[in-house]
Amino acid sequence: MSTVMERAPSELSPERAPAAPKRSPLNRRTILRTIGLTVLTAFVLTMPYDMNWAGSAFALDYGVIIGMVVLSVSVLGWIGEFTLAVVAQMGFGLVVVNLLQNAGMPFLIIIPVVILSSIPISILLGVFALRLRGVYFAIATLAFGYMAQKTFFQSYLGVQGGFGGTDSKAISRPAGFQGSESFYYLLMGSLLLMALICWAVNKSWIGTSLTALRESEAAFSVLGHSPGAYKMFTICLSGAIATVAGAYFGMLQGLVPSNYFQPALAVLYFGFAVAGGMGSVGGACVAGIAFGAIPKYFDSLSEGKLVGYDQFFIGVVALAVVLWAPGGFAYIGRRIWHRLEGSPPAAPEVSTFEIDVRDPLAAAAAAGAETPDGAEA
Amino acid sequence: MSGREIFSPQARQRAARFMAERGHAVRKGNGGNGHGRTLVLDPAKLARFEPVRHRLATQIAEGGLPTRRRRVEKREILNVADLTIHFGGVHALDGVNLSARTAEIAGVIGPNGAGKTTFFNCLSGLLTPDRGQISFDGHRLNGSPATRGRHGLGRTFQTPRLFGTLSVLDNLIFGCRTADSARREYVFDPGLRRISHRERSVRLARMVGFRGDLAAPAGSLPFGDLRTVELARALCGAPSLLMLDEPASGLDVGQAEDFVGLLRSLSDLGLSILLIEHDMSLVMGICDHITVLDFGQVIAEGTPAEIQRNELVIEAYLGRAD
Amino acid sequence: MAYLGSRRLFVLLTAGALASAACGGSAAQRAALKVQSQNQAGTNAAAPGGGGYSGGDAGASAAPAEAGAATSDVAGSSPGAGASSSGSAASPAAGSNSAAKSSSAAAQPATRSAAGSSGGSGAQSSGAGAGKVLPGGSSGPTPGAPTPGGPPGAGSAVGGATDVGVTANSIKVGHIGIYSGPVGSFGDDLSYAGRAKLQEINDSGGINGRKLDVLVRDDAWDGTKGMNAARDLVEREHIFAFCCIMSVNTSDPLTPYADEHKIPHIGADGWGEPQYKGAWTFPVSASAVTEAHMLAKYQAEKQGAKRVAIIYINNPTGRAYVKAYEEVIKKFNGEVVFSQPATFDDPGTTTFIAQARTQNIDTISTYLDPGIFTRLVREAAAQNYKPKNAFSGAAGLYFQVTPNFTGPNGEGTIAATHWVTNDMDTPGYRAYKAVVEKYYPKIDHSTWTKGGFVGASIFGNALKSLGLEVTRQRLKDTVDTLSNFETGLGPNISFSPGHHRANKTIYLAQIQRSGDKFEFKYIAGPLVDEYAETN
Amino acid sequence: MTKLIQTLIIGLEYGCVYSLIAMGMVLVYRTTGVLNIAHGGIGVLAGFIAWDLNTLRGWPYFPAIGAGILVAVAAGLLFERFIVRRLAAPALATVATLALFLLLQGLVFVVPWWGNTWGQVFNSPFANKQVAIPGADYSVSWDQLILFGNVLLFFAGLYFILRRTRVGLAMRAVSDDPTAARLMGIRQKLVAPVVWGLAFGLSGLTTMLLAPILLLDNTSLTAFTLKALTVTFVGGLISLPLTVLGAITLSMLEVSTQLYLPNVKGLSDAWPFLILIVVLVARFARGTKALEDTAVAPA
Repeated sequence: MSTVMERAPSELSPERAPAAPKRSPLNRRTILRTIGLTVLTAFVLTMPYDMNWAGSAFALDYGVIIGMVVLSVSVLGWIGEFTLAVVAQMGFGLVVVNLLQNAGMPFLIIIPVVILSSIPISILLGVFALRLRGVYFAIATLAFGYMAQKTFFQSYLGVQGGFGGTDSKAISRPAGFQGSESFYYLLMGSLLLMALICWAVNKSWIGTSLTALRESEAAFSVLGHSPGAYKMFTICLSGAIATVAGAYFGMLQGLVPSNYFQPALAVLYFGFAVAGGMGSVGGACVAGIAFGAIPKYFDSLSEGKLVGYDQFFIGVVALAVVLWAPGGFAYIGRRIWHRLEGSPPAAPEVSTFEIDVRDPLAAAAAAGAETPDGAEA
Repeated sequence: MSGREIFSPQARQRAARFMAERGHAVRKGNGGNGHGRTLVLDPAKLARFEPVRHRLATQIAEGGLPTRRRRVEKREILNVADLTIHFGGVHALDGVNLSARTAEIAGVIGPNGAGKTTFFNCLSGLLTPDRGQISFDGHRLNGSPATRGRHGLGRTFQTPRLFGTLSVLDNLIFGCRTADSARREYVFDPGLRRISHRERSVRLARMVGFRGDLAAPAGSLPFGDLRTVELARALCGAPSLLMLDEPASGLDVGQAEDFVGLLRSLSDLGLSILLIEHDMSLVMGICDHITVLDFGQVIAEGTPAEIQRNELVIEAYLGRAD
Repeated sequence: MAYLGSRRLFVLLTAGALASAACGGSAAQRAALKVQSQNQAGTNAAAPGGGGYSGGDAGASAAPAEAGAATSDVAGSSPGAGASSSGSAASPAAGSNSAAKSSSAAAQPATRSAAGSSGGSGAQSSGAGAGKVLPGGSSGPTPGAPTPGGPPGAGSAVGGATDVGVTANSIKVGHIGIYSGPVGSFGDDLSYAGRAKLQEINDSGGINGRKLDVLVRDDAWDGTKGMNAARDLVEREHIFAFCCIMSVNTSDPLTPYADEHKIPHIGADGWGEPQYKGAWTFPVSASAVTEAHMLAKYQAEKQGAKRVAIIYINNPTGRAYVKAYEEVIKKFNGEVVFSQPATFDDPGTTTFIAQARTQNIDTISTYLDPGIFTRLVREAAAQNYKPKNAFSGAAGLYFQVTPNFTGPNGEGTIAATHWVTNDMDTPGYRAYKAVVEKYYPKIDHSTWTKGGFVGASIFGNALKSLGLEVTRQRLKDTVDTLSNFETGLGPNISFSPGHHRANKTIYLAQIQRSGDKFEFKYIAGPLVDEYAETN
Repeated sequence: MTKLIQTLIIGLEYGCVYSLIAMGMVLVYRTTGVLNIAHGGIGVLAGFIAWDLNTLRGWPYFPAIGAGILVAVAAGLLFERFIVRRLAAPALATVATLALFLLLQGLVFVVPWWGNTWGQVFNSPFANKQVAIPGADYSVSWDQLILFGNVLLFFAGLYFILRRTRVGLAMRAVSDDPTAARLMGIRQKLVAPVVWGLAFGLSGLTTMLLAPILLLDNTSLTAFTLKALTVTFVGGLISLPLTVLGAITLSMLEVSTQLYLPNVKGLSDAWPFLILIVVLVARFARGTKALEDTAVAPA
């Protein structure tokens, strides 16, 4: 555990390192950032213990995994799509882990294999993404997820024995991470690594290209950039994250009934991603952890009495986000930070959430910008 | 007829008058929908571009345009034969033939709904024609829009499609990346290949007459600037054939004049330009060769003078005007 | 853009940290929460007498120990400080004998986390007192000081923290019930009988002076959730044992987990076969396999069933049910013509019935919950279809809600149960009913309520027989050698090491008209499963 | 032969359920560009209110379901007025419907006297009445006939509204070309409330029709909704007749697989995906690159 504690700050720091020019070493911004970084690091490291009053660290483990799933959904926002197949991809990750563990593979081999194994399915979904957009793509992924759950998980493989059973061997956690607390550090480390990769990708020219692709696919392609390649890359990235999340989910739970992988759950995770801010890395992590862990803590606090409330409250939060902060937690967080820092407000907020190509308002604005015909008469 | 001269004064006046009307309309239309608002920028960011701007100012302030004259060969670069596409029952294009040559400006005109933009979309690969061959630069043109873009088919759109959240500079650099990754030479200025993306972008932006802030998000530009930036972006991609879809609409008088001059000189430097316009007056001034489309069919082609005398064309236009 | 993204994460997490620090630091708040939830648990009870069972009582005495634990978990190595701070925080709020305990804890930590390692020797504290306020630190480490005003019959505890989850005056017991999810509307009853018995044990003086502190969780009939809850109970709440979990989906995966952690689970539902493979799990009800055997035999012999169709919930137990039914019906020259899995979101009952009709089925057997079963019956009624021998099914059907749901269409349905049926009205059943309805008057008495009751009874008896030296190993050993435990509800229960199939008895009940209502009526039993495996 | 007729009847029955749901979603999508994910959730709300009134408060059956449907319509109007209208883009409104869906599905647990409910019996007055199908050894309950009748009625009614009424004309104009419709002065304010009220009401009605046949619960309608959503693809989320066709095709395929090939496990659940692939290939073969791509739409 101590090694993890030493490692975690260094994982954090590249993401936190301020890229803006520093004028004076001790201005308000630097101080705030140092304090924030310290508090955040301390919080991330002690989170299982901070929350012990409310429930076991298990809830947090669960939240971090949901954070990964939501990150996977959110990443797809970069190409302006949303997927309902993440849950199916999770399921495949779980199956792969089960197979590999039965074959006696160690953890360090399992995870890379899981990542590789996600690629064929991502490519299958990617083929749809090349042909379909927005809602249509979502429906395609929905149909895929539905088939995966019903046909693959339930009927053939009977993942963990169908409905909550024990037909096949339970998935075990990697050696050294048996406890919920220690497993948390593995999960949090993985999530931070994923977030870091996503953040770096988004900051690189790939991210710029994806923004351009989202803004105008036609212009993007006539400029000689292949939208397909970028879409495929993003879908593979998203799929790999979801699949690894599924693998961890299997390790966390040991036994997972196949009815867990129902597409309706993907709708829920999409809701989380929206609340976090579609396309945002940090927002997705926070939303995932919060919406994943809070209901679990709530379960233990209410001792099984106030069940089913979580969905209602997530619905309320999502509605509030859509109405007042379409950018999600990411946008709210940015606003708060700017106020704290005292820096000028950011450029006019453009919602990163654009799933639909059919946008009458935008079209009307564009049409209004053109002159009516007949001027040449 | 007016092939090598730069724009007759009469044509220029005509264009300017027309543009004035148009520009007026644009300003009126723009009032409500948020274009043209000013953007507060981070002074630190602006400062970063300061040296570049300075350099540019010295280079572009005097000439404004690259003035070198080179002897360019004229050859056929694009040949379209029997291009046909239909949507449902509507024949948007019906057996269209067209050819374009290097260092010339070819115009495609026609009333609204004549199939001009569809024609461009077929050329750039956004639509797959039902029938027809397109040969470009010596080989058959097929494949995705991206492949065609890398082959040197640049274009702009009727409604400018900039990457709104990216800065103007990033938009342009995007074009430059195409040119480099496809290893393309700049027909109109081979020297551009040797300078950095950023500098190249800035130079081309100034060349097309963009005087605004390069760090501003492209979505915040006024409409006229959208056009010029889009043109610059297309040029950054080092096209050998540049397709412009109603490039002059929405420009004000001065911009239109500069623009017309720019096209003329680009073409003189060897760039092949294909131009869509639905009004004849502008096209007549700058085009070397004009094709007239109506209801997806070519009803006339020839030099501007020939087109002006063509009965079918007059009928198509006057019959429609109200 | 992405840089901003990282910053927003930053801010939100910071805010979260502050909020959680504020909450986590407040031990009193936790204690209050605890008491409150205990009180809620107790509201169902018609608290008898002044000193009788009341949730607030048990909660108050448990609260300081937990508060101390919560603090010392964070602090790590200074349990003394943790305990004393909790004492000061909790005693004014809880108003119980907590101060005495915490002062003793300063010398020898009586917290849950420390208790396991300290092995049970050392500091003792006062016995269970009900709502008695003692001045802080006055009683100190006096062992076994009897407290005035305790409930009648409550002995003073001498033994202290003998094992995980055991303190001088409480034993932490984990219970997982079905309070929500697809069978939630009737699943909550499954818990209540067992919980009533545990409350009754507390009310009649507890276990040799120790009260049972029952921690309740919900699994929504989902093994994943159930295991989450189980891990929370074991790893954070440090319970001593599980008692009477009547949710097969949790009991199944809990079995290997209990073995791994050496935690006794007394009174599992026993519906799923995997539960019989565990050394630490003691099922009291019969297996679905036994039900299938007996149903098949009965239907073949008495009803002449030859062509059977089975619809089942697609879990291992469901599949085992199909297999077991098939094995026995074959012995009587019958066959299972086809079987079809059902899930909650897509039961597929319509096509099942259509197929049953075309295949000329005479008997439909089911392994379903009352919900899907009702759909099945209603679909059949809509298609004007009823097999010759009507429907039959596993103990999952034996609820009074089933005839209420199905109405006249379900008439003739045979359900298996592992205990005497409600209409048999034996003295044992009346005694059971009296205890349960004292706390939960409106309960729907089913197979599982009786199973839970029996499980809780065995648990209580075994614990009592341990004396003060309550350890998991001793509890396991005691139950392992339990012989002929009188349940009063039909079969008697005997365990032996490695042989936990204690109940192989099936009663059959049929939905019959009684007046304008439909009820399950006894038709056969006790039938002892001669086909059952002997493990 | 008997089996075939049975298959057809069952297929038609489920096809009706799918088409009723799918039509509601297509209606909203083609007129507002919003994918109404909340379709199932609204039904849950309306259904439980009607059940509450009927069972717990002793209202007669028809006033109770009428009240349920009215609540659904009102919810639609309120949702349009206070949420959809405030959101700039249909994409955001789609997300709002998602939020509404979560909220409504959770609501069943929040209302204490509905609490922890999976299924409730909610009988119609026509319970236990059947009509025998001649020659099929099969009968159909009145509830199923009513469901079928409602599908026909709704389909015809929608056709009439779209073809013959002013609002319908406006709806069509908006769906064909929202930009043009706006420029031509057709007021979205007129069309949108009608559409949302209609769609939510339809969702409520669907639940009322389904509840007597199945049970009233908060998950199975969602499951149906997700499945129905996959068939909207057949009509490209635009065409109502094609959607109905897709719905009936899907249910027929599912039912016949289950009845004729019961041992091919999982095939019946793979149909939505297989149909999707067929539709895609068909569209691709016709040369349309993307189902909807305004970027390349002809000028």
